[in-house]
Formats: sequence, C-alpha cells, structure tokens
Amino acid sequence: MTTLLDILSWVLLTLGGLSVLVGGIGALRMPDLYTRMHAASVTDSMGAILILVGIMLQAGWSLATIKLLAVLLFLLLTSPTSSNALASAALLAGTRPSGEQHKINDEGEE
Amino acid sequence: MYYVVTIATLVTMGLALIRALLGPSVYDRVLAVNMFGTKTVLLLSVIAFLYGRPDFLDLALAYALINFIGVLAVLEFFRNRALRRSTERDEGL
Amino acid sequence: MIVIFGIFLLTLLVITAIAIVRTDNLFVAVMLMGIASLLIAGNFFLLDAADVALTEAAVGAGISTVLFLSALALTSERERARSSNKILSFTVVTAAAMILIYATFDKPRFGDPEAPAQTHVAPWYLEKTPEYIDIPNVVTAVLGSFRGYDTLGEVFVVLTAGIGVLFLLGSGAPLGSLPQEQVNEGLRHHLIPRVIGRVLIPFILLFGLYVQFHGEYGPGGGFQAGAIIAAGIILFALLEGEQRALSVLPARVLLGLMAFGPLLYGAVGIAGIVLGGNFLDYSVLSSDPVKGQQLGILLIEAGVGITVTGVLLGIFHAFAARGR
Amino acid sequence: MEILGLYNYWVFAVLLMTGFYAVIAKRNLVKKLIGLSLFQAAVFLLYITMGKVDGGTAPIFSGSDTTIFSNPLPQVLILTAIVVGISTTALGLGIIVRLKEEYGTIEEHEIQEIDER
Repeated sequence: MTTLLDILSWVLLTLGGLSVLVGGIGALRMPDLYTRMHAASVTDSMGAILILVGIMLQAGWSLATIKLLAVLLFLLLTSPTSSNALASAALLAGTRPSGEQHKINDEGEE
Repeated sequence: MYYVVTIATLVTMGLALIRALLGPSVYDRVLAVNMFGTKTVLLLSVIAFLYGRPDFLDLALAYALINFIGVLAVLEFFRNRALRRSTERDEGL
Repeated sequence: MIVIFGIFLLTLLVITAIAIVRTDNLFVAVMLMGIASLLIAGNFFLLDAADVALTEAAVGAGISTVLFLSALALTSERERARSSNKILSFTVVTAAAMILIYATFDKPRFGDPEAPAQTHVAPWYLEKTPEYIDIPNVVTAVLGSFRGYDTLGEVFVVLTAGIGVLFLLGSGAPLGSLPQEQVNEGLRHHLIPRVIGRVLIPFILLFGLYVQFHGEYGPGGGFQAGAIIAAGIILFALLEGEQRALSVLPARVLLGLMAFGPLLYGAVGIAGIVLGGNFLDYSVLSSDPVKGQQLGILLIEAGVGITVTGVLLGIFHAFAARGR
Repeated sequence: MEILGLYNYWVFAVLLMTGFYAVIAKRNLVKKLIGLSLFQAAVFLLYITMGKVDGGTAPIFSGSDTTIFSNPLPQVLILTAIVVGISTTALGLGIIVRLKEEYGTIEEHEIQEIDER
C-alpha cells in the first residue's frame, strides 16, 4: 500500500514539476502578453494541484495535510483572480493581443 | 523525489525572472512577479518536507494568502494613473 | 544539494538587485523589489530562519509594495536625471566591494559549528529555554524574555516611525485633482477580485491571530501577526475603498492601538517591578516562574502585535489620504 | 566545496555595494530609498548566514531532542529589524512625498537648485 502511494506521489510530483517548467518556458517564449499569461496561469494551477497533492500523499493524515489543503485552496482562489485582474487591467490600458501590431511600453503608452 | 520538483521550481523561477527583466510592458513584469509568488509557495512547501519540518508550512500559507494584495495594489495603481491621465487630458482641453 | 539551491537563489537575487539599480522606471524597480523580497524570504528559509522568513513574507509580499506604490502615485514613476558622477561612484563601490570580499577570506566557513558566533550565548539560550521558559520556539523566548529590552526598544522605534509619518503627512490632506466619488470606491467595479477578496479577508485575519498566538510553538509572533493583520485590512481598503476601511477602523482607534501596544509592553515590565522583580522580569507574574514567563511573553507579544498593526495601518491611511 | 562556503558572504558584499551605488550615484530620492532597502536586505542576509549551523534546523524544538539547531540570536535581531525597516522606509517615503509637494520634484539636484535660488 505504501509503495503504491509512493509511486503515485512520485508520478504526481514529476508531472507537477514538468508542468511548472512548461509554464515557465511558455511564459518566456510566447509572443505576447495574453498568451504568456495563459501559459503561466494554466500551468500554475495545474502544477500547484499536482505538486501539493503529491506532497499530501507523502504526508499522510496529519496537520500538514490540512495545511497543504489550505495552501492549495488559497492558491486556486487567488492565482486565477490575479491573472484575471491583470488581464483586465492590461486590456483596459489598451494592450491588444498580437496580430494587431500594437506595442506598449512601460509608461502604458503606445 | 522532492529534489526534482525543487529543481523544476527553481529553474522556473529563473525563467520568470528573465521575463521580469525583459519586460517589455509593465504587465509582463507584474505577471512575472505573480508567477514568482506561486513558485515561491510551491518551493517553500516542498522544502519544508525536504527538511522534514512540515510544521513550517505556515510560511507557504502566508504567501498563498498575502501575495494577492500586491497584484491588487498594482491594479489600483494603474486605475488611479488612468484616472489622473484622463483628468489631465480634460484640463488640457 | 540544499547548499546549491541556496547558491542559485542568491545568484538570482544579485541579478535582481543589479536590475533594480539599472532600471530608470521606478514602477519596474518596485516590482523587482517584490521579486527580491520573495528570493530573500526563500533564502532565509533555506538558512533555517523560519521566523525571519515569515516576517519577510508578511511585510514584503503586501505592505511594502502597497506603500511604495502609493508613494509613487504621489510623486512620479520616472527617474528623470542621469546618474551623477557615474564613474567615480562605480570606482568607489567596486573598491569597497573588493575590500569586503577580501575580508571574507578570514571569516569562518558557511555553517561552521565552531564559528565564534555559535559558541557564546547561543548554546546557553538553546540549553536554558526549556528550563526557564519551557516553550518550543527559542526565537520567541529570546525575543520576548531574554532580550525583552531590545524588543521594547524596537517597538518604540516602530511607534516613533509611525508618529513621524503621521506628523509629515497628517490626515487632513488637501483634496487632489481627482473627483471624490471616483477615488473613494476602490476596486468596487472589479467584481471577481472583490468577491474573492471578501472570501479571503476573514482567513487572513484568522491566520494573523493564529500566527500571533501560535508564536510560542511554531514560527510566528507579534511582529509577523501585526503585519499579516494589517495586510488583511489593507486588502479590505483596496477592495472597498479607503473610506469604508476608515469607517470600520477609524483613525482614532488606530491611534489608540499605536499607543496601547507599547503601553501594554511597558506595563508588563513595570508589573514586574511592582511584584518585586526586575523590569521586564516575568518570573514574578505568577506563583510558578515558568508560568509567569509564559504569561509575560504572551502579553508582550500581544503588545507588539497591536503596535505593528496600528502603525502599519496608520502609515497606509496617511499615504492614502494624501492621494485624495 | 571549501570556497563555496564563502559564497553567501560574497553575495552580501555585492548586494551591499549595489544598494550603496544606488544611494550615492542616483539622484532620484525614491531610487535612493530603494537602494537603502537593498542595503538593509544585504545586512539581514549577513546576519542570518552567520547564524546557520551545518546540519542544523530552525531553533524550534519538535519532540526529538538530538537535533542540532541554528543560532536563534541573529534571527531575533533580524526579525525585529525587518519590521523596523519597513516603518523607517515608510518614514522616508513620507519625507519624499512632502518634498515633492513643496518643490514639485523628487530629483536631488533640482531640489538643490531651487534652494540656491
């Protein structure tokens, strides 16, 4: 039973690490803000779920599991919310998805 | 096993830092800070177990709760800036 | 392996620091400071300083960004002039860095248990804490009891800084160019952050209280809890507008909190004298000296938490009122 | 590995001097304050580094009594210093905001020019 759990958490942790890494590469390589945000936020949630559940399986039934559950819950609440807030701020400020050739600099001017 | 996750998280932190340095727009930098925050939560949780002291998960919990405030402050800052610019433009007319 | 993780994080930190100094956009510099704070907290955690990392998390993640951004909103976000005497400053700084690095070759190696810092009072603290105070967190024991004077001083410094900000910025600030009704509403039209924020605020406050009262048993204490609770209320102010936050916690209450914290701390110290001990000697507070120590630490941590909450919120409102 | 034992101190030196460079070379007051925060962070790092003991863990007892603990004293000093640091930074920002209101600028040399007039 423990070996089974170990293998399962192994798989989850590896997949989590992989998806975190993919998100990082996506955030670096994607062509414009919105695609970067997509890459970052989706893998953020995915990676967080996989990694934290993986650790939970290792921790077993203890206070640590409850805390990990709380961390996961709050991450799942806040991370997409910040992405949403950021995307709407960028859209209101006039950043357009690429294809439309708008460039925006640090002053928020085109 | 934890090492693999830690290394993946650290490399991603490096990538996010590169994004923060490259920009080009402020929103990219805010995005990078946000990413960095989530990665820190994951890193702290994993390292708490790597050290065998799971009682230190409080730290990850603190970041999971508080990181949000920074992004909202940025949002408020942008909103105020936009308002100020529009009033300045009105006064210019 | 963990040493290598530490080295990687420190390298990222150096890169971030250089980028902070090089950028001429102050907003970008503040964002990068946020990253630097996360990196420093991660490093503290790797270096076994869980309490310090929690403090850095509580302060660096929310409050410091909020304060810098409100100051930028009041001044300007662009650095106009070129640096003065670039070459001279660079030479001075490089020379000083070289001297500092040269001096490090005489320092004990990282983690050396025989280093002078490790062989004086620290073993005594670790050995005597279970005997005198009997709480698991040695950091809280040293902070609250063994070095209580120090902490009292720090609390007064925090109070003084708060008073200074209130003197400089006040609360009856002139109205700015923004129309009143637009400024006061906060982020009320952003529905999703608002709903999520409302869900989160009670948990942040609860977590703050947990950190406050769990400080004897795990990472935590008054300083961290004060910062976390202040962050929770600042979140409310961001979402619902600063005015509503002020109607929940009026400025007079905040002033009261600022003054009450150090008073509570000092009163515990004087109670020690009255009961026949020394200033800040908690052993006399109860018939059992160990129980007395625990009671004393609980009370002064509460004083610290109240002060920090009051001062940080007072500072936040002072800046926010200027922006009106 | 022996030489890596000094890496933390080198980072301290570089970080300290990066912050110091911002303080002496930049003319923007907010930038100077940011430099000062970096300087502060470097000092925090130095203290915490000196408190670390090999194979140690954070100085919080957890049942098993055979473990090595890192030095609690630097942690206490830095813990309070972080909160004091943010309060004093806020004080500095308050002064800068007042200067901006009086002089209309936060560039050091422009303020000096106005003063000399």
